[in-house]
Amino acid sequence: MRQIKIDPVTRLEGHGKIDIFLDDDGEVANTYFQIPELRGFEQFCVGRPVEEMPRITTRICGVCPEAHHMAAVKACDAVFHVAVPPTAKKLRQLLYNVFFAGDHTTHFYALGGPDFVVGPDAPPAERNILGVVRKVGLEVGGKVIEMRKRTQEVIKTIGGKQTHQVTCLPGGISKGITEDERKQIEAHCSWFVEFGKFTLQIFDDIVLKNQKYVDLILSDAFTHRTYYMGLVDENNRVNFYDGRVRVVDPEGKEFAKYAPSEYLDNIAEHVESWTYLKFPFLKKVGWKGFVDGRESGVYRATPLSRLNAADGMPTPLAQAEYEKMYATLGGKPVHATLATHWARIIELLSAAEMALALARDPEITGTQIRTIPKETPTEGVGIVEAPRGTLTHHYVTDARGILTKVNLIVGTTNNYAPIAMSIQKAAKGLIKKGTEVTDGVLNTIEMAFRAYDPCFGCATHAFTGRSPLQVRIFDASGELLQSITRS
Amino acid sequence: MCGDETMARPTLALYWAASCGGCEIAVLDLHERILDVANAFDIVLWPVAMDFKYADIRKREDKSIDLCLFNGSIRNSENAEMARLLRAKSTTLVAFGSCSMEGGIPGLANLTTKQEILKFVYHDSPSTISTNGGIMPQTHTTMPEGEIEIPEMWETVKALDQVVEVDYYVPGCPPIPDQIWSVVEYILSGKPMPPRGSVLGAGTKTCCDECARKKEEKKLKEFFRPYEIETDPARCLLEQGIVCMGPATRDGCGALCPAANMPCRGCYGPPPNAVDQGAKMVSALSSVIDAHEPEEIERILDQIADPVGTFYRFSLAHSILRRVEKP
Amino acid sequence: MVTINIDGQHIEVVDDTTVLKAAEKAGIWIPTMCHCEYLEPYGVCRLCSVEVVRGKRSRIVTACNYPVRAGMTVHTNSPRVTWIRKLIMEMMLSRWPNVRVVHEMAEKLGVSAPRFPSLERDEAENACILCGMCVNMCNDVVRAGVLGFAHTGINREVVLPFGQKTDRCIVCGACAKVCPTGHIRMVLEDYKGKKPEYTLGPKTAISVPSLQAVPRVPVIDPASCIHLTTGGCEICATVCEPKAINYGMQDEVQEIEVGQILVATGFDIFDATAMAQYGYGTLDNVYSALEFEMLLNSTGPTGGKVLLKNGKEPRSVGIIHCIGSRDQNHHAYCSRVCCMYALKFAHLVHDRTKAAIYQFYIDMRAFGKGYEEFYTRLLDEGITMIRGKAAEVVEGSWPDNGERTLRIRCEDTLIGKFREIPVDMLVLCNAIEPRRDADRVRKLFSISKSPDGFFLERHPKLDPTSTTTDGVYIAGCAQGPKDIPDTVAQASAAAARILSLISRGEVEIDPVRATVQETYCSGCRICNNLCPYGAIEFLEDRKVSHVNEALCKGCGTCVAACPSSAMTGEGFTDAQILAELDGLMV
Amino acid sequence: MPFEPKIIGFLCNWCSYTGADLAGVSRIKSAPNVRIVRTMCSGRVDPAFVLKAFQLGADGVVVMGCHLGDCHYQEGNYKTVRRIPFLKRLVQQFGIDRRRLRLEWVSASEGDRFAEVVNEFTEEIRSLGPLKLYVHGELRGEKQRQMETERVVH
Repeated sequence: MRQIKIDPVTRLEGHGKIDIFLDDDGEVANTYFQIPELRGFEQFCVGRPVEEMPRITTRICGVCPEAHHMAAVKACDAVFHVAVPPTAKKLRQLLYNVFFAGDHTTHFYALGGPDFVVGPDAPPAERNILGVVRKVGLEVGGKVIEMRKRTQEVIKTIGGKQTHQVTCLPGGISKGITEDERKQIEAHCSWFVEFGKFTLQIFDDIVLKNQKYVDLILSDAFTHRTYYMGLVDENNRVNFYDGRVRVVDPEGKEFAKYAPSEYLDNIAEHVESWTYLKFPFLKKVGWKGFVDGRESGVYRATPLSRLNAADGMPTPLAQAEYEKMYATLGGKPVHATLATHWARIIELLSAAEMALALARDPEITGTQIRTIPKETPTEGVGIVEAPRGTLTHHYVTDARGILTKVNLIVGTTNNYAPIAMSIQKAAKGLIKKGTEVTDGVLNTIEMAFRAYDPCFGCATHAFTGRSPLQVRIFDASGELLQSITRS
Repeated sequence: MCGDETMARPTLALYWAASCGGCEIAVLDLHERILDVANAFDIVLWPVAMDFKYADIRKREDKSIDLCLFNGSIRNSENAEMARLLRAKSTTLVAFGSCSMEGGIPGLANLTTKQEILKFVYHDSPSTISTNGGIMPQTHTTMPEGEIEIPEMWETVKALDQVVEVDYYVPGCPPIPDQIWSVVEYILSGKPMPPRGSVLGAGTKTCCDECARKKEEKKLKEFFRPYEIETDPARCLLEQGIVCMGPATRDGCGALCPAANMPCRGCYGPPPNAVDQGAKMVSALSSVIDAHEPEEIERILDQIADPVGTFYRFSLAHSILRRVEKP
Repeated sequence: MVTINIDGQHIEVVDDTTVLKAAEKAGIWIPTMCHCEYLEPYGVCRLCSVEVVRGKRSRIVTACNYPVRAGMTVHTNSPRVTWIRKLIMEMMLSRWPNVRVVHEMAEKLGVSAPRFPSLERDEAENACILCGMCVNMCNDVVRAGVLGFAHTGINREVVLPFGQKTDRCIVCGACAKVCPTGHIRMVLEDYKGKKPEYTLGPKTAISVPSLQAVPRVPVIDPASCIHLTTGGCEICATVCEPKAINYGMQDEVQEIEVGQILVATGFDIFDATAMAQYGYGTLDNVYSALEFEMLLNSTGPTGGKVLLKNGKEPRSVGIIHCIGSRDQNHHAYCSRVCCMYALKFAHLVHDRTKAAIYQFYIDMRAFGKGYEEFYTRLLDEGITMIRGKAAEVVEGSWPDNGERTLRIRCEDTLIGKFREIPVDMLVLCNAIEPRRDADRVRKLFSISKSPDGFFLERHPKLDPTSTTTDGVYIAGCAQGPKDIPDTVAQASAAAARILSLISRGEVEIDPVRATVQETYCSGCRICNNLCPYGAIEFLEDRKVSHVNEALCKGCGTCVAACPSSAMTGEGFTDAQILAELDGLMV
Repeated sequence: MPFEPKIIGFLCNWCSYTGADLAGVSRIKSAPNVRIVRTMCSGRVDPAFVLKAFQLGADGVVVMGCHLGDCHYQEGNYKTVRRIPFLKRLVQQFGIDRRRLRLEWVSASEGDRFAEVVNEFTEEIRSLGPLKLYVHGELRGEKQRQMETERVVH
């Protein structure tokens, strides 16, 4: 049997393995996308003091610790039935929006974006940050690095550490900011806004001005008609830190809107024996397998989903871009998976605007940043939007605030089923009788992947070696035809 | 072949086993200096950022990688396999970050058992609905189309040096970028390396040395949990009754957490001569408790929540007892 | 100085002395019945009347208060003087026909019976003769001002204010002491809320603390000293020729720096009241060994005579061994000295009385040099040895004359009979026990005690005089019951140990010490309050802790406590102990 | 073969160690299961020593010191009286029955008590059975590996 060697899939955060089975006609019979790791935070956090969770769960993911830090501390607030002082809440939000801007930047320039910026046909070796720099000029590389640097600076100032933040604790935040720090942060934030505009400009110039890309985005191979989920504020605008979870159906109509504490009435998880990762679905619709449409409980929680689930963006510039996107892609909701890239950089801009507004808020330098919890701790749910999807932390404690039960539904997990479906669709679309699977095949699958910016490290809370995607192709007799491993 | 600078440059490999990726991010947080690293080294493996084949690593001569920064703990056979491979291929293997040095947060899984984890995640978890007869993930599953398998997770999380010989250690969760840089700089300077087994990128004292808070003689009758009180930002947290791991934690981080009004949790691991971080914390705390009567002592001890989970937050897998025994 | 002539003798005396004193100097006896050298002359009994001749004139005066004059002539036994004295004696006899002292004086003066009819009054032989010495003593010397005269003539008498007992009495007993007839007696009763102390005979306010005290210097008991109570008296000062009495002396605390200490704080004796069955403290004539020792002492209350409370000689004496020792209820150990002193008691009683002597013993322990011989010698002296511990002591009476006595009930294990033995006097051999404050002393020197409560030597066989604390030694009964030779031996040994160090002039200290490795110390200051010797100091400038080697005793508590393992304990390093564990567990 | 408990005893030099000595001098019989480590003061017993003892295969650990107030170093044992209960909680959380760790006061004169404690504790451990820890197997494995690598070297 011939072993096809292809450059490895990279820029995939997390561990994935795909088995593709062919029927007698050599058509794709089925695909299995497996997550082979599990960490078990839910179990080993039991017995820990609940207030430590914001510092423990950051270690679920070093790429987006802020998300877990926030979800955890919001769950803690709920556990202690404590209201957070306005200044503390604003500081948390400031930190969180800055993080969003930074994280989306990384994905767009280093992980997902290159597919577009450099082009899907370019050799994989080109499709990375360096390729982007080569394509759009050196100063971009500098800008991206500076963006990271500046965001990390702000995060360190408010979060105490740039990776694995520590300052959020039940009832508020342990440290305020001085006026000097605020000035610094404000300067950074206005820079972020500029960077956001600049990024959208690049997307405009390279992607939108290129009909071939637009067609690709809208092509059926990358389209799934699913439910969409996202946090919204009281005006149904996108909000990353706070609000109610809103779900819209494939037609874009509101299907559900619930408070974090009600998540169990709306979300359930399905188990398969061939993977460590569970498949969340809409409880009220039910699990119908790996199919889309309004009959299937499969939903998506991605930047695009958030935009689909909301009535608009909370900030002016982003709102304009929001309208532009839906105009260009033919109205809400947009089902084109690849449009997620666009939605992502609109969120980037929105986050930057939001951060700037908060940095200018007179209350932000306030000194009233803690409420000392007085009530007996019980149970609480904290939900934030992680860049990769809705993140839920659910804690139950004893009277001393020692955890007795922990449940986590992490950003990427929401999208496990859709990703599996996207892979199958791509595979079915590309692997026909007698086709030899080439780099193109895998690349297309990669593109389906990357749109979700999946982080399976997070998803299974698995400390997994980020070993690469592996595709194995079996014939009807179950014999291995091809194994395309990227080391 | 002189002239070919790629041959002249030392070869560098970065790998992540069971980790959260924070260590990688910390390396990226060198920001512009990352480019100096890229220039100084011939990077032969860095999955997160660049494209390489493991096959190429396998093909390499033994000891042909000059420096390997290995982060993440050892959670399953695959991690172990990579550890052995990179050990064989590298002249200098560095356990990079808390996880590979002492198990890190993943090591907390040693507080429970694989069975309990699986049972909760796929059975008892409130959001899990057993749509197909409460099955659990299996290493081997036969589907209509054929047999598929997934790796088996280990019962116990291990640190890197519990699997292979390690030359140096860089502590931290994650290591502070400036410390990473100082290590890189030192290695590039060509100065003689410290004795094998040394800890790089950290101090010889404890977190307290870097902590700016005022320290006085300690006598405690009450302990508090961080959320329970407002603390004086100028005074030692321990003196105010907050359990702070600073005294039993190696310095090097710059005491970031105390500076942010939060107690240290010990990510830089035990100090140079300490055998066991948790044990050290026990003797330290019991020494400052100001009570003689058994009843009062018990009352005070009751205020210290979850000793093992706190004192061994990062070092459980590498502690004297390594894991909690479950009947 | 003046010269006078008494009964033809020319003698020189100081001016303004009295005729009585002058006569005394001349060795001429003049009878007195109201005179006391410590009191101002009172001149009430008139017995000291003498005839003084100046020129042609002669007159009768009382010698006790008549001052001498240059060139005066005194006749103490002229017919006129004798006639007057007889007359006075006759009057006194008729007034106090029964009083002993009056009769004795009358005999001296050759008066047999009064010529006057006696007042038919039945006086006690120790009735008050109104000499007034008690009144003057109480008012002029003691200054308590309690006693005084009431009424006049035939009804005159010495009384307490309003005839009531008064709190103003300081119970000094001076009145009783001067009373010539014994009319005034000290009685034992609760007074001012204080129970009377059970002692052997009266104890003076100034006395030598113990009979064998060395140096034999008397001390004043400020609580009972009259002078310190009322400001009066000072009799001791007046009689002390070298003028050694100093009422102003105060207790003072002295601090003395020493390099070594020998703890020889001795022992207490077991309080026999804890064993009520032997009647100690409740029955008369039941003595503790130490009390009996006082009784036997020649300087003791009875001058060494073995007498009962009623002053009679006992017909029989019982001595019970092992009171509180060799007794599971009190002290399990043997006090070692009792058997021998009990034998000594028996010997002395045998020596000084005709009393029958009974010894009640469990085992005889005559372990020392010459002891066994002494034991056998006593058996020959006819001591009755009864093997068996006395059960109880009850009051009873002698079968023959019915006089009251004590009866000891016991089992004689040698003849296997129950016996009841009458004894007039009972001596209990109390156990030797650790001093009541032994624990405080022990902690003061941080030395240990053995289960029996006595101080513990460093090693029972190899190092019986030193303790676990360097420079602190023990000797004598503080370490355990022992007799004098053993005590002397142990004390000499301890002294030798001490001297050997002094002569060397330097001490070796254990190398076990804690030291801070500054490279690892981050100044968390957790160790700072751990050291009981204050050996750990914090160096503000260097922000590290430091151990003062001279003060450190090497316990290692700080070593275990140091969270950064910057503190190392030489001799017991972590590495050494862990290696030891490794070795032990293979 | 019947289970013979392996017990590590940390004895303070002044009281308990002397007490043990006295037990010997007085020919008092006591179980041979306790392997004694002498420290100057019970305050010197670093919790790490106790954990290490368990790691190396001790089925029980007993720490003996002077009675409270009798410490040769005045108050060393007052540190112990706080440390050991704390350590008991720790080992309990590690899944080791807290009865396997004991703190006892034995004075220099209590040879009989020393024997009593030793016998009694040995019997308790016997009834608790052998202590099985994950780390025991691990250490064996690591020793094995070392020996093998050494063999390779030679």
